[in-house]
This record gives sequence, C-alpha cells and structure tokens, in this order.
Amino acid sequence: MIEFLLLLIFAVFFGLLLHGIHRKVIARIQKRPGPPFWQEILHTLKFSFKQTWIPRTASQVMYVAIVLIAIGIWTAALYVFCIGGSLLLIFAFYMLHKIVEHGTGLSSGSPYTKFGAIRSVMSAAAELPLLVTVSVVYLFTGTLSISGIAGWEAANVPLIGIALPAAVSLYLIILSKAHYGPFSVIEAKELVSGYWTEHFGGWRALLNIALSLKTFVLISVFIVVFIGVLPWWLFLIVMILVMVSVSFICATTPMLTPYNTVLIQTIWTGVVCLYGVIVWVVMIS
Amino acid sequence: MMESILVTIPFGDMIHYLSGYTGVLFGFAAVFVLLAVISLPEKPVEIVFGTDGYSLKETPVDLAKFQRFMAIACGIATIGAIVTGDIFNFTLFAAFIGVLNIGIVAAVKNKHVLSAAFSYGLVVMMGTVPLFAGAAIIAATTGTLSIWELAAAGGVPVIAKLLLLIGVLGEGMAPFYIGKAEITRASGAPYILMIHVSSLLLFLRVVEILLTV
Amino acid sequence: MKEVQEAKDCPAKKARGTFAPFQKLSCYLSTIENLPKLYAICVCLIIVFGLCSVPFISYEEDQLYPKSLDPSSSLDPYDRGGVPFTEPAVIIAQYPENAPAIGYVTAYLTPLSQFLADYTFHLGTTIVAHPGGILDEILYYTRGFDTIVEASILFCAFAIAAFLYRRSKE
Amino acid sequence: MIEFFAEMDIIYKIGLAVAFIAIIVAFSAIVRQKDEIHLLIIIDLIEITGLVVIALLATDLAEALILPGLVVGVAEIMAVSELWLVKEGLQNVRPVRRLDIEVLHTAPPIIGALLTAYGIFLTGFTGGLIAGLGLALFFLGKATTENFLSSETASGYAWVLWVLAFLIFIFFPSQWFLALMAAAVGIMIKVMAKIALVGTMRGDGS
Repeated sequence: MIEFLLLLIFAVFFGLLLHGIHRKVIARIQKRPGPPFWQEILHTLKFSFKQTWIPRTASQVMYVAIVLIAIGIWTAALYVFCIGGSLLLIFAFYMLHKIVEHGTGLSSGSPYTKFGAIRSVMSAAAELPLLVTVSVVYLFTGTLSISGIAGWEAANVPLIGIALPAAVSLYLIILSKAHYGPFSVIEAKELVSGYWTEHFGGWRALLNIALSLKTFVLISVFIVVFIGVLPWWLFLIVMILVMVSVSFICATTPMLTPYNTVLIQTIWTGVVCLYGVIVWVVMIS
Repeated sequence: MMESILVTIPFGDMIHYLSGYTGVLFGFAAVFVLLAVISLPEKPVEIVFGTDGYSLKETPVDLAKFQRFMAIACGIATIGAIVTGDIFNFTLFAAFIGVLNIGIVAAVKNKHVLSAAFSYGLVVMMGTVPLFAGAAIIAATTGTLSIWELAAAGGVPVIAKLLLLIGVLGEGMAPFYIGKAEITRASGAPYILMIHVSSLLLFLRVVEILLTV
Repeated sequence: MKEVQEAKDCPAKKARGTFAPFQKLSCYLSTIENLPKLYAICVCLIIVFGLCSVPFISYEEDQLYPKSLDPSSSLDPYDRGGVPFTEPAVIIAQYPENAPAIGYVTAYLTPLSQFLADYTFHLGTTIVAHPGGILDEILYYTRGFDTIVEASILFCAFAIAAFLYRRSKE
Repeated sequence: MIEFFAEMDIIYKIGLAVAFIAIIVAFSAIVRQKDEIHLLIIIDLIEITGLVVIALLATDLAEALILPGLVVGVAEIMAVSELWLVKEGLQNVRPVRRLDIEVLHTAPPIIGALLTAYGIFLTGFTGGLIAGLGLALFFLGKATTENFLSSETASGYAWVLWVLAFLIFIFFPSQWFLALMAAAVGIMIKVMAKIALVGTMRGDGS
C-alpha cells in the first residue's frame, strides 16, 4: 500500500513534468521560448494555495464531486495498471473520463464550459477504435490482463510489430487527450479553457493532478501493451519520447473543427474495424 | 473469459452478479445516482450572441423534479443493466434506459433540444428490433439466455452479437453523436449528465457481455 | 419551406476542392434529421450480413420451456400436466434450484377456468387471461424480473406522456 | 402431436431468413420516408419484426418474451408521440374536440361497464386490457379530465402491488398462490389504469 502511495505521488509529478515538456517542445517548434518544463508542477502547487469558491450558477455538489471523481478514477486506473489488472478495466476508466469532461463542463452553468461539454459528447466516436484495439490484443495474446500481455510479449514479439493499427489507435487516443492537439476541441481557445474554464484555484490544481495521472497511465499502458516491460529508466525515457512525438504532432497541426474531428475518428474507426475483422478471420482459420 | 464473481443474487432463472469489472461500473453508477439525488440543478447563463448581454436561466421547480425522477430512474436502470446476468433482461434494461433518456429532456422547452430528442426517440424505438432479435437468436441457437451458461458453452453466432451491439448503440446513441450533443444543450446539469453516464456504462457492459459469451 | 431547409444545412454543403466529399459527409453526419436514416442503414447492413450467415445458424433442439401440443386436451397449446395444489407440472427451467415452487402455478386453474376446462374444449384460447398457467409461471415467477422491468418501462413512459400532457393543460 | 413438414432446424432457418428480409424491407422504408409522423408510424410497425424473430424460438419462453417486447414498443410510441406533439406545438390544437358521434353520447357507459366487468372477471394482462378499453371508451365519450390524477395514482399502486407479488414469489415460494393472485390483480389494475389514461388524454374536450 505504501509503495502504491509513493508511486502515486511519483506519477503525479512525472505526469505534470510530461505536460511541461509538452508545452516546452511545442513552444520551441513554434520558435517561442516557452515556459520552463517544470512549469506545470509550479502551476499546480500555486493553484493549490489560491483562494477558491463555487460559482453561484453551478450545480454545487456536482461541481465539487466531479473533481473528486476525476482523481478517483485515475488513481484506480493507476492501481489496476500497477497490479497488472485487466486491460478492459483501463478501457472502462478511459471511457469514464468522458463523464468527467461532461460533468465538469455541465455543472458550472457557464456557456463556455457547456460548449466544451457538448464538444466532448461529439468526440465520443474516439472510443470505438479503443474497443477494437482491446479486441485485437485479446485475439493475439488470448488474455486481457496487462501482466498476461506483458508475459506474452516477453515470450514472443512486441505487439507493435504485428498489430501496428491497434497501436496507432491507442496512440490516437493519447493524442486526442493531449492539450493543444488537433483533436482537443473541448478545450479550444474560443471557449477560454473549454470544459474546465470555471474550475479555478484549488479545483484546478486537483484537476491538473487527475489529468497528469491520466497522461501517465495512458502512456504507460501504451508502452507495456505494445512494447513490453522495460527497465525503469528506459521506461521513463520511452515515456518522454512518446510525449515528445505527441508534442510534435500537436505543434505542427492546426486544430480541427468539431465535426471534422468526429469525421476523422469515425473514418479511422471504420479502418480499424476492418482490420479487426481481418485479424479475426485470420486467427479463426 | 469469465472474471471471478464477487456477489450473486439469484432471482429464479436470472442470476444477477457482480464481477470485478462490473463492480467498478456499479460503483460509478451508484455515485451518480447519489449525485442526482442530492445535487441541485445548475442555473445556466445564456450569452446573447455578438453582444455583452447575458441572462440567467432558472430551471422551473416542476421540471427539475420531473427530471430528477427520470435521472434517478435512469441511474437505477443502468445499475440493473450492469448487474443482470440474463441477456433478455439486459436488453429490456437497455430499452428502459433509452426511454428514460428521452424522458429527461422531453419536458425542456427548447425547439432544438426537442427535435434532437425526437430523432433520438425514433432511434431508440428502432433499436429495440436488433436488441430483441439478437437476444432471441442467442436463445434459439444455444438454448439458454443466461450469461453464465453462455460463457461456459459459447457458440453464440456473430450476427447475434452484432445485433446486440448495434441495438445498444441505438439505445445509448454512442456513435450517433449529433443527437446527443444537441440534447446536451438543455439546462439542468446533474440530470442531463445521467444520459451520458447511462449510455457509456451500458456500452461498457455490452462490451463485457460480448467478450464473455 | 426552402428557406427552412437552407437554415438546417451547414455551410460545408457547398464545399469544393479535394476534401469536399469529406466535408459533405461530415455535414450529413451532423444533421439531426438524418440520424434515424443513418441508424436504419447501419441495421440494414448488419442484417444483410445476417442473411448471408443464416445457413450457418443452427437451431438448438434442447430448449428451455419447450412447447408440446396435444389437440385432444381442452387446455390445448398450454397443457403441461399437473393437478392444482397437489402435483406440480414438469417445467424445464434454467435454474430449477432457485425456484422451489416451480410447476405449481402452471398446474393451477381457477375454479371457473376448471369448470370451463371440464365442459368446453377451448379453454386454451383464453388461458392467458386467467391466473395460472405456464405463461404466468414464466412471467411472474422464474423470469419475473423481466416483467418488473417491462412494467417499469411502461410506468415511466406513461409518466413522461402524462407529465407532458398535464403541463400542456396549465 | 402435430407433425411439421421438416425438421425444426430447417424451419428455423427459413423463418429467420424471412424475418431478416422483412427487417431489411422495413428499415429501408425509414431511409426513404421524410415526413416525421409517417416515420413514427413506420417505426412503430417495424417493432413487430423484432417480435417475429422472438416468435421463431417456438417455445413457451418465446411467448413469455414477446409480452415484454410488445409492451416496450407500446411504451415507446406513447412517450415519443407525446414528445412529437410538444415539439410541433400541437398539444392544444384539437380540431375535433371529441368523437362527436350520436352513439358516443349514449353507449359508452353501458359498453364500458360491460367491458370493465368482463375484464375484471378475466383478470391478468388480457383482463386489464379489456377493462381498460372499457374505461377508455367511457372517457372518450364522457369528455372528462378529473379522473386523470386518480388513474395515475391507481396505476402507481398497482405497480407496487406487482413488485410485492414478485418478492413474495422469490422469498416465500410456499406462498405462491397469494403471490399469483396479487400479481394477477396488480397487473390488471395497472394495464387498466394505463389504457384508461390514454382514453382520458384523448377524450378531453372542455
């Protein structure tokens, strides 16, 4: 238990660091100096000690509860990852994060957050490729527990070589959840900060913590499921590399319109479904 | 691929159960039912486009009460869909969630919301056809509707699984996003949120069923 | 009418260039009125696949609650044997161990329906309307939860309709 | 025993193919139809095709499953059609105030009473339907609104009675007879109240 708590604290700080690196890389590509890469940690610490309150227009219980739920689900996801639990559960936590986005946006009563929430509803198409990814991984390895998949990879080959489209799907998921990315319509600048505009001060700090946990868990799952278990130092380096590659894409692509976001994700879903069917037919015969 | 079972509640031919996976979903749904019970609705601010003007909109009390009733019922139906161990029972719960989702927004006086809710209502009605057909084909080809027996015996035809999936997508309207996005414009936050909670959890549950049987 | 139609359309409908088909598809997907059609097309595609797979679907002979027909009985399509209160009918349920009183409801006939069964040949056509019988056994007892959900659906749908109706009267 | 022309497996395959074709035909109608009210009616009809697939099971279970399937369809058309009326703003526009036919001024009380009595005699689902039809006919002719709330309340209590009956069945199986009677009466009152509500909603004029 104490080990998990230490890991949790580490994950929060490392996740925040990844977010900082993300901002720095984007800034450098765009020829700006950018903030120092520990900026997000400083941000979170500063927000934690700022005065905060609940907007008068908000649905008050919901406004507070949704922040705690956000931290709750990603802590639970980290725990499931830590004990090598079911990939399906990670998938479920990822889907439930959607509810956090809706809830954060809808509970405050502000039109900006509301539009963020509405856009979050639209981007629901992003989840279907993930389901295909889970199915494809199951078809290859015959198990859904993360430790089982890692064991299979240690005995055979890394899945990224033989199931590339599935890996791309999970990568797209990470990309679509990254800040400033082509799919990040839910926190686009015309909505101020999108769905979490009205969560400030302490609430913002807590949401920052939840989102850093989310980044940490998603990238870790990506590495373990598609590359395999690595020594801890190499693992951290690969995590940073994955984050930097995401940052490159975010820096060089414009943000899509909400409907085109959905369209691209839907088309990709179609492609991955086709791929899933082919894998299934090959595996059966 | 049956996970270890934590709790079983037998009701005649139907054995309701919780595994680790459905237990998580159950907890999540329970939290949102509780939130729908205790939290008051938001008071959305409407901005007047192109100006600095804004207006505060209060949800009328009778509407809020009705929405709360529907949202709580929807949460309970979601819990039902999560714990049930019978395919046909699951399809009924799915249809129930579909009806309640329309109910949550049906009383909102907004033309866009209503027309989105109507289109959604049509999809919900259509969705019952593949749902029931899927369940019936499973019963005819395997001779049972119990998820336990199906997990042990297998042999569910792919078409039945596909029908179940498309049926649930219709009831929860998962990829048919536009209707749900329009519905979200309605005011009354914790209750509107239940639409998404129920459809996402329903989807997660059907994924588990399809991988199990 | 035409103006209304144009108001519903999104600007991308007039898009040109390489990505115009995508823009138009995106436009179609984002119009609420197309939602039922889109869903109907999806269902049709799946059913076409189902039609192709029909030869590979086989009927399982070993069914729960099998039907047996006996034209000579006055309870015809629903005669499952048994004597009211004393001898339960033989019912093949999924989990008989969860239903200790299984078969009694099936065997039960109200005094009136007993009278009709004794003196006419066609009680079977109305047995659904009398308490007792195989359908009550399934609907109320072994699969009673189905009926609870079904009744709740009806209850809530009426609550919706009644609320909308009552509000229109105010 | 009745002899079939082929084995059950063959019959099932043929039946399933026919049902699938029916579903395709039905759903392609939705793609072609543009008017909303017609769409609603077509979709209500389409739900029958789902019941056909259930019926192909050809066991007692199939009959028991059709009933919930049917009720779900009825419930949905009820809610969605009321929603359509609100959406189109048609709720208070009633060109025909009530069924203004000579017969409906005199006959409803008698026919309604007869049907209600027969329904109570039958009990159960069908009984409730018949009794409810009686009441609906009565309200259609009477043009009354005051019974609305009481019917709604009665329906709620009947629902509770039904659930209680189910719990008796599950937890005290030896009391199955009590449970059976409670369920039969409960479901009858429930269905009766629902049908009567429809009658009230459509029959009001004043």
